[in-house]
Amino acid sequence: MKCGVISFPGSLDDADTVYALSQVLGIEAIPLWHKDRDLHGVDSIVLPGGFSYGDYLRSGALARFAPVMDSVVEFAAKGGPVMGLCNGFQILCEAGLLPGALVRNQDLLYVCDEVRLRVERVDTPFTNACAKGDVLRLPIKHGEGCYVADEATLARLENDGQVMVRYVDESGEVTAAANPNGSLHNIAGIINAAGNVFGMMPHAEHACEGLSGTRDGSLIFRSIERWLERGGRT
Amino acid sequence: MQAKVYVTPKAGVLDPAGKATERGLHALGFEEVHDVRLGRYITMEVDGDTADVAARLDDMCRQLLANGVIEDYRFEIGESGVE
Amino acid sequence: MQAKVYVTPKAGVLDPAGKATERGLHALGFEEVHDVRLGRYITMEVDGDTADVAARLDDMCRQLLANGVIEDYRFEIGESGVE
Amino acid sequence: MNPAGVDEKTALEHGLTAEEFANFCAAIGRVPNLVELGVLSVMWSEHCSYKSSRAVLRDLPNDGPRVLQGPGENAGAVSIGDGLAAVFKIESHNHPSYIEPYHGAATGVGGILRDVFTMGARPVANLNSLRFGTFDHPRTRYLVSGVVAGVGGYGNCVGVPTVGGEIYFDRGYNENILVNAFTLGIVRADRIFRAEASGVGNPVLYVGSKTGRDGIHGASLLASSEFDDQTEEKRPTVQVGDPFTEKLLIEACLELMEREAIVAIQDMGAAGLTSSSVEMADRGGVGISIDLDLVPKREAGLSPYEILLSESQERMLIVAKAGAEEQVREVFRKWDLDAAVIGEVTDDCHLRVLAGGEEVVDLPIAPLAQGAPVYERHFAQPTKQAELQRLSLGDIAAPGDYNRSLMSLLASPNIASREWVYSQYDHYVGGNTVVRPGSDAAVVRVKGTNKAIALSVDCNSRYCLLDPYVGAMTAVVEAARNVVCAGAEPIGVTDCLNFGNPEKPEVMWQFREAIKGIRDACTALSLPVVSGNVSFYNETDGRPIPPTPTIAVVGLIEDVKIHCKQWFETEGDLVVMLGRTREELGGSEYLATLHGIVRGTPPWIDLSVEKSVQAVCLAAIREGVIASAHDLSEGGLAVGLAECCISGPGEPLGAEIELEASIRPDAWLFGESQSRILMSLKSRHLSRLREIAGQYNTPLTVLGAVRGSRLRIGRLVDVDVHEMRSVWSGALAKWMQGEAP
Ligand SMILES: Nc1ncnc2c1ncn2[C@@H]1O[C@H](COP(=O)(O)OP(=O)(O)O)[C@@H](O)[C@H]1O
Ligand SMILES: [Mg+2]
Repeated sequence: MKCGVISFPGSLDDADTVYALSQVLGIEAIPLWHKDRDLHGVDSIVLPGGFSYGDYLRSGALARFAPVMDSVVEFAAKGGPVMGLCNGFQILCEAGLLPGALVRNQDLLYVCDEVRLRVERVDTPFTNACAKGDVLRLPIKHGEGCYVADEATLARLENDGQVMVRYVDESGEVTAAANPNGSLHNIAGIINAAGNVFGMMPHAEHACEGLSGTRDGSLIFRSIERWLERGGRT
Repeated sequence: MQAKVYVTPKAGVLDPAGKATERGLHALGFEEVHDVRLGRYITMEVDGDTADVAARLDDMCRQLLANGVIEDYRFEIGESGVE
Repeated sequence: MQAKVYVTPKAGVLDPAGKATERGLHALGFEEVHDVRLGRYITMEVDGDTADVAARLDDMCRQLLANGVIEDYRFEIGESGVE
Repeated sequence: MNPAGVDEKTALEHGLTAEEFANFCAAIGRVPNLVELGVLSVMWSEHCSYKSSRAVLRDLPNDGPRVLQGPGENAGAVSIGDGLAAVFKIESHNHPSYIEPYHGAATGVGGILRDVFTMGARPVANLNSLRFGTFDHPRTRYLVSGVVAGVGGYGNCVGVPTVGGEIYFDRGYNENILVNAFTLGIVRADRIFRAEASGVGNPVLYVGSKTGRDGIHGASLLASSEFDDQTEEKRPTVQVGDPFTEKLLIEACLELMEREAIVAIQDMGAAGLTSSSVEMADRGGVGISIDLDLVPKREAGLSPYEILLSESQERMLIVAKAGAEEQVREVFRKWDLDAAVIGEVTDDCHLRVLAGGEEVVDLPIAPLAQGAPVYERHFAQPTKQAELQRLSLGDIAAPGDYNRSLMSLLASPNIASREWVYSQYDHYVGGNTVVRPGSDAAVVRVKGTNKAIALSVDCNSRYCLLDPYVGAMTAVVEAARNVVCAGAEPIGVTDCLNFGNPEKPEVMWQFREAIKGIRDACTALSLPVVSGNVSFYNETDGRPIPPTPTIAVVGLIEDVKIHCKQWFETEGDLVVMLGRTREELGGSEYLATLHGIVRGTPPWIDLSVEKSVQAVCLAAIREGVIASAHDLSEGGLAVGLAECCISGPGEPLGAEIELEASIRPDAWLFGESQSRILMSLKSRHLSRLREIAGQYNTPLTVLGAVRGSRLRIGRLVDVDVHEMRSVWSGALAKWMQGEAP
């Protein structure tokens, strides 16, 4: 696996993602620069968290115009696995690679915490190392993580099983109390119809080394690795 | 020319910021307010004449200033320096 | 009644959001724009008649909707349902 | 050279005294013009010159085997081995935060970050120390939410984790809140950059944001004069922070530092371009000449006076090697930032400033910098001090219901869980956070090594009000104890001294007593004070704040795996206490919250006992004989036990504790005797812990065991741990919603 990690101006978790991949999981990680269209032959791409361009207008709004994004769109169109975490998720939505949008948290407060996530689908490049219904522990840290979409889109996401992870309580139940930001249907992450573009608010890269507890994030990266080894099959 | 762009949450799309603002106003004793919606108000100077400025602004809104998935927009163009 | 509130950064006060947006527009080829300022546009329904609604709105702006230290505000009051 | 000299009246309006003005005129042999007066007034302001504190600060110990950089630079530095240094400093942004809580706090964080990365260190952790008025004051909630949002808004966006801090509420801050921000960075010891200009002819470069009218006479003058009803007029000068630009500035500066292009670098903080150029020239014993026409500006029509005094954020001044200009430009272009040559280093030891081809400033550096006045301010113990310390416990009725007393303490703003605050701060970014906020000290791993840094910031200003000497000592030893409880050896201190008007003898007395306390505690614990900040004039309408010498301690953990948290781990573990509980209730949270009494003498500290207690705890953690360690502070033993039961991430645990009724029960439960640490451990390790304690002849008491789901203390306390947790963890949010929990 040769994973590209994009740095936009204002990306913050890019170095941490490269570190988690290369130093913790032993996966080759290639830093990609926003001004550079060349993807340097990577077979998977991560859009990391942070505040690209300050996220001043709308989170992710400006990053999608970076030169590298043309190549990402092309890469995704050819079926390459693309994952956006936090700000990366916001960018993928702004770029139209994923439906819906992420808006201010319900209580308008930034939230940094550890959450429980229920894995809703495992036949994907990003979750095949998990079992359906697994409850993962991952950190979140965002001010605009409230997932919204119109009724039709929501219905489609639910019917076509595009909801990948949901905020749940310890016992794996979807509850209002377990929802940290007001996301509709407790949605924490979704996948596109083609099944190769995935975005979620929680930070897998900060849950690989297990410094402050959970290692569940490594399951996500291992899934991509496995999927690639199997020649793009789960 | 001076341009004013109004970006507002689409009807039917959840507007947490508006809801929170409404709660805040009620908490301060302004019970008479409802349907509070929070949008953006963007002002700028644009070189060019009205006709093509309008076309350009429409592009700016569609490409960047508004997110069509959740937001509507409209704009006004006037002489610079006029309120 | 329907109220529209316009909150804008005070002249001279740094507006990082406006700055970033202007840069973005230039990058997209809209070089003709400058002095981009980013403000808020708040719409709401308010019960009461024009006179006291105006007074109440002024309170709301000073107490919550605008930050008097770095922002200016103004508002319009009209009949509900009229754009 | 514009000759129009100013008169004394203008000088007074600039905050100078007639005497100061006369002295300066004598020193330069003429009367300065208006622009020069602006330069002088900020350089001689309390904020920049430390004129009231410098003489006293000399007493602080700032040397030691690990010290690489003591006070005098942008930040201090201590060695952590492996050829690495920890660079850190704490700074206040009190008045700006009171005027505009969000941006005041945000720019405070931005400023301290620049102090650290200007030395070549990558910022890896932030702390924040906050003081507000009580919740019955109309502005408190507005100020708290604004400040916390601002600290988070800047730190989260700039990508530095906020891993700890403190927040307290006291009437004494109703109209003068405190916002102190701390940053720690890591740098190769042989790559520390300094702000010492040298090399006549070397170019002076301006990098970062453009200059606007922000904060003219802001921080420098705001922080140098009391608040009054005129304050409103100063409002428009408050700066707005741009953390996105700061993030780019950090990356650009650190990248440039990898090359051999920089001679000296300094951030433009208070008094912006003026203080940075004067201080850099002064340190290097050279002159600097700059041309204001070359300064990148945000708006047209800025006067030389405004450009020189602007406090626009996210700007740095660099003295580069001649010929390296293009290298600098290239790096900053990569990060989409301005970089402009605005002048050069000269040999005449003058500050020369050109504007529109005219020389608007020509002043010798020395009188501006070292020449600044140094005052030995008068001091006198407040007449009410003795009365304040009088406390007869006999008149204080013991509580009828200790369960209720404990519960109301757990719900009190000063003891309740701080989660409402720190959940608004990113504590993961950087990927080094080992112990997140919520334990005695935060622990941050040092990348590329096995080591970790432990951090804590502390000050009990109630103690300081009752006895500034003991209170300041307590701040030092508690911060150190917190760090030790995490398994770290304390290696350095930075202090933020927040006081009232130093021209008042009572305030100066408090200040001198506090310095003595810090000096004695640091000397006893062999802790160097390598950096710090003084904030005077924290008063409103003549009322000084409680003296608040905030102390941050940095500790070193050799093996990141060997650290400790404050909460109980396992059912069945023994609960023991290091140290001794005396009948001390003076200045306690218990007296304040449940009896409305703020008086008496704060708990006494025997520094040699404190030293032993810390040594025992550290040895025990390193040998792996204990499972948890929690320092006892506000709320005493009962609150400490409760926190051990409920502050962990998992299910809360109960405990069965025997009551030792040698002293009055409320003093035993809620008294705040110093030098005490609560520990839990496997019973099989007890004998070893006894040995260690014996070596340092430190008292060790077995209090009971971790058991069940209730906290039981003798026959006095018996409460359900889930009940305790819900009250304790929800209280601050409730206070913020305006409901008393
Ligand atoms: N303003 C703050 N920002 C971040 N963390 C905070 C803040 N205030 C308190 N905390 C965290 O909450 C915990 C409890 O704080 P405190 O009661 O001061 O601990 P102690 O009494 O042991 O010094 C600590 O982990 C501290 O770092
Ligand atoms: Mg404390």
